[in-house]
Amino acid sequence: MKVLYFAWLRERIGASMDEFDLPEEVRTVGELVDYLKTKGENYSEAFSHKKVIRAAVNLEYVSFDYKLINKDEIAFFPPVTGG
Amino acid sequence: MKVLYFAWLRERIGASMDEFDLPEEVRTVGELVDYLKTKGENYSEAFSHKKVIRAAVNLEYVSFDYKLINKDEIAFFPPVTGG
Amino acid sequence: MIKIQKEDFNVSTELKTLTSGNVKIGGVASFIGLVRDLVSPEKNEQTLKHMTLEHYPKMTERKLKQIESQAIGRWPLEASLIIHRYGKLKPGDQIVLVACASMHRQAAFESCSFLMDWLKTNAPFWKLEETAKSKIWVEERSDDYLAASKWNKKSK
Amino acid sequence: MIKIQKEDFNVSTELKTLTSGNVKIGGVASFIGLVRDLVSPEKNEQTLKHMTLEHYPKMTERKLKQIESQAIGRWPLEASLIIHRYGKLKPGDQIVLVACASMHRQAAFESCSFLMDWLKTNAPFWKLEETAKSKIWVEERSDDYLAASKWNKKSK
Repeated sequence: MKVLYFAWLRERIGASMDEFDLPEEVRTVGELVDYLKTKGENYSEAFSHKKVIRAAVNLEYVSFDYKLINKDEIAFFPPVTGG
Repeated sequence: MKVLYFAWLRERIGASMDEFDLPEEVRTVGELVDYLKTKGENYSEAFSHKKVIRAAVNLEYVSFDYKLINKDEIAFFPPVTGG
Repeated sequence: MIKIQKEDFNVSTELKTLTSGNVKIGGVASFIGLVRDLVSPEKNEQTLKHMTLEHYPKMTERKLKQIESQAIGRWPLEASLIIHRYGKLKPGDQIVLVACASMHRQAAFESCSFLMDWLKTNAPFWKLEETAKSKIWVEERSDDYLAASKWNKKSK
Repeated sequence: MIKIQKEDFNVSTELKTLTSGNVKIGGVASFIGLVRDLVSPEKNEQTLKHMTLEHYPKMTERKLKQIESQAIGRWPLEASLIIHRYGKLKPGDQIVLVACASMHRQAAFESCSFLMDWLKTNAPFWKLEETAKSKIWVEERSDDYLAASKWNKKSK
């Protein structure tokens, strides 16, 4: 799976993308966040306030209980500010 | 006083303006219309449907009971279609 | 700013002039009215050759200034512009440009829509539509009066 | 039509292209979003040096196409256009252009306002504002969510 980061999430993590196989214990977007937080201090800090983080899977917004499969592209970002 | 005509009123009357002294029997815009209708067939035809005629005195819309004085500029026209 | 003119206008140029030097402006809502090619488009009747806009120059200027002041009093605008053309126009030609610049987009949209509704019902212009067969003075539309009246209710 | 681009745009050229050849169009409502010079303008805090717009390219294109289709389904539009820039912008620069052309001006205004409200809350862009002292990621505004939510109510 591909995991993309945008805006201050990207800055805090220090990378715009990770690519890895879906870990067995991860079923949902929320569980993916918990998994990512174990990857290092940069991740745990970036994801420390779950409430202000939005997610998209395969280019559509999803909630944290969305079920993932290995070929998904997941993106994490702060609330959008377009226009 | 100056009396101006616009759009199809101007066309039917065959003039864009009349200038004359306020006749003694004319006190209001409505009475001016009645007076103008006596000036000829072109006028009586142009003003035959009072309801579709709008008036302005000194560049402001007025109703037919508006009181006139000799130095007024009166304009008659169909409903406006700007924009 | 009010401009009543025979000449066409360039929207970019006009909007740039309107907003230049004021970087408090977050957005500009605008409306461009164009000459349609159909007389009574709902009925698909006839193709327009051209349209002639007649107006009452002194009154047009006075009324447009009044309504612009009213919009400025009612919404927090940084800048506003009304350009209205008169004379002979072809299908597709620009007739009118209304632009409202504000820090807030809602104010820009509302005031622009307000000014357009007002122009339709209160600006002393008259449109003569010419087709191959006929010359017709455009009649008032009850929809326009309905649209204009909603702003009175809101202002109470 | 959707354009997501780094380059600036010329409003006249874009609107002419949008409406050319379709003389059924009676009017075009448009909105231009500009970069303001103040970070947190309500508090008059600091002067902006520049703003960087980051986005999620594939998703931006997909979402903008979706919302444009939704507007076309909801209002009788003859043509529509969304241009959204990304990259580094200065105060006064154009960020976004939304234009909606219709026979009916109310449809043009409403759909344009709808698209802007939607862009503010749903287009995957993020704004980094840089002043002499700081870099700040612009936060969501509750007003924008309120504005966007009113279109859901209306659609029922």
